Amino acid sequence: MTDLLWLIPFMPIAGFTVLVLAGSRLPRSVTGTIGTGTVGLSAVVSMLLAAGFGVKGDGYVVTQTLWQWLSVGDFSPRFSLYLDALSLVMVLVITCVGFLIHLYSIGFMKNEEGYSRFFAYMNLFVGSMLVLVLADNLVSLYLGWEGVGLCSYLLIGFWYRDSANGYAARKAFVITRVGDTALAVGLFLLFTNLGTLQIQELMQRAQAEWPAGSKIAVIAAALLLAGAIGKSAQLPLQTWLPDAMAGPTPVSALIHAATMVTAGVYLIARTHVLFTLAPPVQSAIAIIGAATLLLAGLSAFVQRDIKRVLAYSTISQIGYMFLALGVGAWSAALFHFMTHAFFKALLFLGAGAVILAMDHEHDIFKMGGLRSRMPVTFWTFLIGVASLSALPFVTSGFYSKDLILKLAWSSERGSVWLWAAGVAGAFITSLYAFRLLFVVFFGDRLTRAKSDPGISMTAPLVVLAALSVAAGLAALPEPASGRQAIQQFLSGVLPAAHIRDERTPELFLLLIASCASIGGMLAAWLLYVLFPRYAEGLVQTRAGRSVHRLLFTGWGFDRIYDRLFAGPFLWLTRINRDDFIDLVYEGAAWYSGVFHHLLGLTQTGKVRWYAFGIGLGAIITIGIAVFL
Amino acid sequence: MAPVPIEGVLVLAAVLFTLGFAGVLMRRNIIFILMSIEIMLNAAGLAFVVAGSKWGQPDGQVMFIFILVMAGAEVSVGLALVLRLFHRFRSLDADAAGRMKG
Amino acid sequence: MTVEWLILIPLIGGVLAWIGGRRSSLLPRLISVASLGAGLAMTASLWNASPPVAGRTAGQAWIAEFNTSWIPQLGIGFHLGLDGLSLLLVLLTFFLGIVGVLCSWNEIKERTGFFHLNLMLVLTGIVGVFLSLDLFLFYFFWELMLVPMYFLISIWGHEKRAYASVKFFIFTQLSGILMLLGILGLYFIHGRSTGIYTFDYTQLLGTRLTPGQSLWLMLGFAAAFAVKLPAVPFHSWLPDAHSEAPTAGSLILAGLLLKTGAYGFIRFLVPLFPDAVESVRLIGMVLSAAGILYGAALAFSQEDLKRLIAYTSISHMGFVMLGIFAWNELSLQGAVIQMVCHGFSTGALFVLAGILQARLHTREMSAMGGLWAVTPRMAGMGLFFGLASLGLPGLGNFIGEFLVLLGSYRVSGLVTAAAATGLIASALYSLRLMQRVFHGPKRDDLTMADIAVRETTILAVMAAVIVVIGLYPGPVLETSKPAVEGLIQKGNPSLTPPGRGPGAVKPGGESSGEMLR
Amino acid sequence: MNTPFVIASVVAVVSTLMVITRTNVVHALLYLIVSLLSVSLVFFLLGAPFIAALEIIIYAGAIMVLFVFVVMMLNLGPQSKTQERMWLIPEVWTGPAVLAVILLGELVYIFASTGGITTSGKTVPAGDVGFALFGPYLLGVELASMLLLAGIVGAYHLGRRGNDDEQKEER
Repeated sequence: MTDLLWLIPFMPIAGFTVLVLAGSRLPRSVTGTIGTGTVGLSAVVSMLLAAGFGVKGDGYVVTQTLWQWLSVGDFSPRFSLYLDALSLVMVLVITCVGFLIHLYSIGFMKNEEGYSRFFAYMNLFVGSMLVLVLADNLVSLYLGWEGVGLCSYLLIGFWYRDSANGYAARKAFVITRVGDTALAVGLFLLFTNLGTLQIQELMQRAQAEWPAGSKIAVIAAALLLAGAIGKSAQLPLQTWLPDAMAGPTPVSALIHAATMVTAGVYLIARTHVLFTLAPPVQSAIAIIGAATLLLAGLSAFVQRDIKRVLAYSTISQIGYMFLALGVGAWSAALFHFMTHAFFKALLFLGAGAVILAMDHEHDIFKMGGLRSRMPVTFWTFLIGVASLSALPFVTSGFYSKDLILKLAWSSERGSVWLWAAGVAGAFITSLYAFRLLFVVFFGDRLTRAKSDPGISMTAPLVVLAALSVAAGLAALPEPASGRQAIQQFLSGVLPAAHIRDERTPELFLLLIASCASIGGMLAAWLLYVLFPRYAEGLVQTRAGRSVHRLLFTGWGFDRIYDRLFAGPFLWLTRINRDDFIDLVYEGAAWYSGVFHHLLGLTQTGKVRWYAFGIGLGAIITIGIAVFL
Repeated sequence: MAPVPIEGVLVLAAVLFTLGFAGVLMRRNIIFILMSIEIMLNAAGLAFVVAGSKWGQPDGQVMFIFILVMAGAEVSVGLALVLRLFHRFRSLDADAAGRMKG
Repeated sequence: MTVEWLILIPLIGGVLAWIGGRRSSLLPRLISVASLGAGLAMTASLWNASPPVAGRTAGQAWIAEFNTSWIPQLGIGFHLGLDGLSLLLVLLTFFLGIVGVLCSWNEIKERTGFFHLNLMLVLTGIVGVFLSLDLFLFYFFWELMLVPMYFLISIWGHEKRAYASVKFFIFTQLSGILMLLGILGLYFIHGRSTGIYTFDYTQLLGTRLTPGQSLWLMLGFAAAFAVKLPAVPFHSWLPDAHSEAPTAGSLILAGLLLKTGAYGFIRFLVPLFPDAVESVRLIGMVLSAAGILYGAALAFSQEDLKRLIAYTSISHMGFVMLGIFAWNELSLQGAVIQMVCHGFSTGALFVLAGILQARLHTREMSAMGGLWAVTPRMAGMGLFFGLASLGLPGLGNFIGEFLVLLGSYRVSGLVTAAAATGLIASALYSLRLMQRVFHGPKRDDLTMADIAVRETTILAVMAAVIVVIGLYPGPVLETSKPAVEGLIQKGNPSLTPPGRGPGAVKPGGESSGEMLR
Repeated sequence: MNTPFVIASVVAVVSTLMVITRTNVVHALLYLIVSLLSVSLVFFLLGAPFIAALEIIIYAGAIMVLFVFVVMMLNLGPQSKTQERMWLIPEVWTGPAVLAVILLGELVYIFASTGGITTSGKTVPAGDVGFALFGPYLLGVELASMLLLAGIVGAYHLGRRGNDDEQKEER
């Protein structure tokens, strides 16, 4: 049964090829079933394989070698799939959430043209993401890595008619490509120094040959981190994610919330040995995580476009995962990835339903009181928001975020400041989450809105809502080790976080975290339901307006990058369009022309002029002969 | 009579040669140019003869004879061309036939 | 027996096509396709007839060899040799030749006979360059390539064809002469030191040269090859020649002529002058990295579609040159793969550009845009080949670039990092190409037929090849493996016989401690 | 110093100078003849009587007469005097004059440095010249004859009136 592993990535890619070759000729219903079916099948197969793992997770691994990709000298990577506990979690989330989103997009894209093209790209995306997650060497990981980057480009620019979407797609691809190049250079460095790119072998050799904190390890880890930052839209390469909302909503749900943006988290988790060998880089991860979660959270608080709020929220939540990775709580990061995938996908799909109902209206302040018009969407959106803001005990978000905060405090590499940043982030998260909820679903109904969308769209919402609550069960403490089920499951692959000293005030941390999330909810209630005028007033003040503009533009990173990189590059290339080196050769040609003209003038046709020339020549030669 | 000093004759030849050369450059009338060329040829011949007389060998004079022959042929053809030129351009201006230029 | 037929077939085909041209404009096309097909079939038969790698000892390096004397007094022999590397390139030549003939099926209307004669002569020259093992014969074919290509551009080209063809001719001719000086210098030095005056490659390999001689002769050869493989300072003939040439012309220019320069570097330059190359290795790598970035930056800002594709091939060939100067097995195999895949991807892009120009009568991208709705199949193909040229993993170009960078990292980390930023730049220009030509607002004033069956099959075959090389490059690597190993043996200064010039410099592997090492 | 030589050379120089500066062609021709005669005297003084005679017969006699014929045929005479004067304005001849003076300076500088050698004073009879002509220089004589033949044919062909392209010209 384990040799069915190759089916998981193969099915979506097969779906892609079928849809690309025959897509436009198939009726819509068939395209939809093919697109969704393939992902569903991989979901089923991955669940079957998951059964084999059981809960014990004692380093059980399924590998399958497909074929020898390359063999040149000592570099001979194989196409082989490597499924262990970590990849299983990723595969399960990707395929299940992917399946639900495909189901949703059958309804969402019903009356859009380019239907088969959409499903083809979505299948290609799921396929490349699965290749990325199941890769057993860094080169095929890189193949999946670029594949998902490509699909995000294709899907963001799906409505290619509007060139703004094209610009957003190119911006996303180029910025992630910056990270990918750093990752590629990291790969070269690793191969040249350690002789292999097989992940497991690489880790053992790194551990054996590189002392902790050696310069080469730090550089390698830094390059891998740069790759992860590019793909997971962390500081400083996060400007592309808010613009990536130009794509259809299911795309944002699948790619820019659940799966692709967490590829960076997976990469760091997969190569955690390298990061433990480079402590400065690991603390850098934590700091980046903390900074990103604060900045993105604040920016999310002032956005007007429903999808941009969620985009900034994604950046902020991934900041939490990076924080967890930074403090060495590997499995906590994975746990938060799982819960985040569920509730963020739910929020995006809910937003998609709302947008569809308001016929493509994105501005939340033009919506209101949808509570009564769209009950199912409202309730599922409420669960999503609750889970996002980690309402205590009832939502899965709480368990994963609390675990991260606890470990941020108690872990060896953690510190009080990181914990404080986390808690502040939690407060802001619930603030903007509930603001979104109240503005969109409460208040007086401003405009007309259609009712709940069809079953194919509401079903995934309900399932995701259930999942974002049920996922909390994974946090049930294991009777034997007292550690949480998810941690136990992943213990085979990811080492447990080293706790600094035993006496962490468990209860105190729990209390503070829940106060933060409930406090955020209440504040949002106050600002946006009881005294909406007050919030407006606050923004009008001069200081308020400048802060608002700073936050709204995502801390002005776009403007900085335009002036620093995009502007000069465009200006330079436009000026140099005709290639100044060409001018050198044009100049040579021009000078020979001038020289030819001057020579031409000396031939005047007058006999006496020529005699004069002869005489002059005679004089000069005699002069030289006689005097020199 | 005293033997003739070589450089005296050579200087004479040089003077005659330069005068002929100046004549070629100065005058625009083709006849004058041809005449100046004759002067230059004669000066060259003089130099040959004086060289020959220094060693008492006839070679200098043989060379002079060749120069004479060449001068004769050259003048005959030259003047025939001058006639044609005159018919063609109606004037003896050397610069009139300046078509081949640039 | 068969190797010299690889050269005779296109030659005879060309002449027949020319004669056929008088009778009907269709006949030359058929003759050309037939002869090129025959050539392709013969090379393919040589390929699977070639003994498996294990069976072949290092000595008997050539898959097929043909050697007769041509001008014995001067020591010039008609010596042809086919090994793994040249076999791949000859296959590429015949394939792109057929594609060239097919895609100019209805583009070239007048004087088709003469057109096909020139086309076949260029192909003969190229095949000759890839096969010849006698420096004089190599120079003969090097010049043979030049004149027919000049005619192709200047007669059937577009607006500025005269300017472009003359510029192309001067650039290549001038550098060709410098190479001739190099060849003759080598000839005489070898003759003086060993007494036998010969142009034969295998004998000239071992000539003992002082560092000064070796450097100057190497620069002579390098001039010709650097111009043909457009290394940056000498590249400015390429954009003009490409944008003004007819589709078949620019296809062969980009697909094959650039490869002759790279082939020259691999076969002749490095093995003949290992020490000189060792001393300029870093400069060469820096130059190629500059070439990658400069080519890409220029490609980004072009408005003319064909000029844009031309600059992209400068950037891609920069990778090949980087691989050559790094001179280890990884980078060389990468360079071979990059050459083959660049031939396909850029060739296909030029076919597309030709199709667009035939339909829109312009190459300006401002006149295009929104073509995805109008011609979905062509747009799909354009997307595929655009992605191939930006080095998307899973396609052949990525394998080439990845191996080159992997190999060159051993020599110097910094240069490789700089060259790697070329990946970002390639993304920039490919996506801009996609945006300006295929995406963008709907153009209802543009009604164009989608690409015909003939063009779709050509492009589909090329796409298939790129995907196969991307996912399973095994067979290609196996063929070029023995040839590359043999060349590395010859080209590596430290391994050459002792007593060669000053103390052998450490081989490329352990160069000075780079910060990144 | 050899007085007859000095007189002859002074006469030669002055007459050549007059040849260049005259505006009337015929006067210039006559001065040229005087110059040739004085040079033939110098030849005589140098002990080359045969050459002196040849100079007078061929050079002064034949070539100059040819000139006179052409001048008469083109009846240049007096009326072209104004045109000549117009062509001989100072700014025309200053350049060549300067050039000639420089050339003269260089030549004189060269010849002056030969230092006091004198001619052998021995006259070379015409017989020796004859022997030399038909001895070692036989080839030269043959070539000279061919040259003359070419000269004759050329002159005849070019000088013929009634040449077809001239007809075209006039019609």
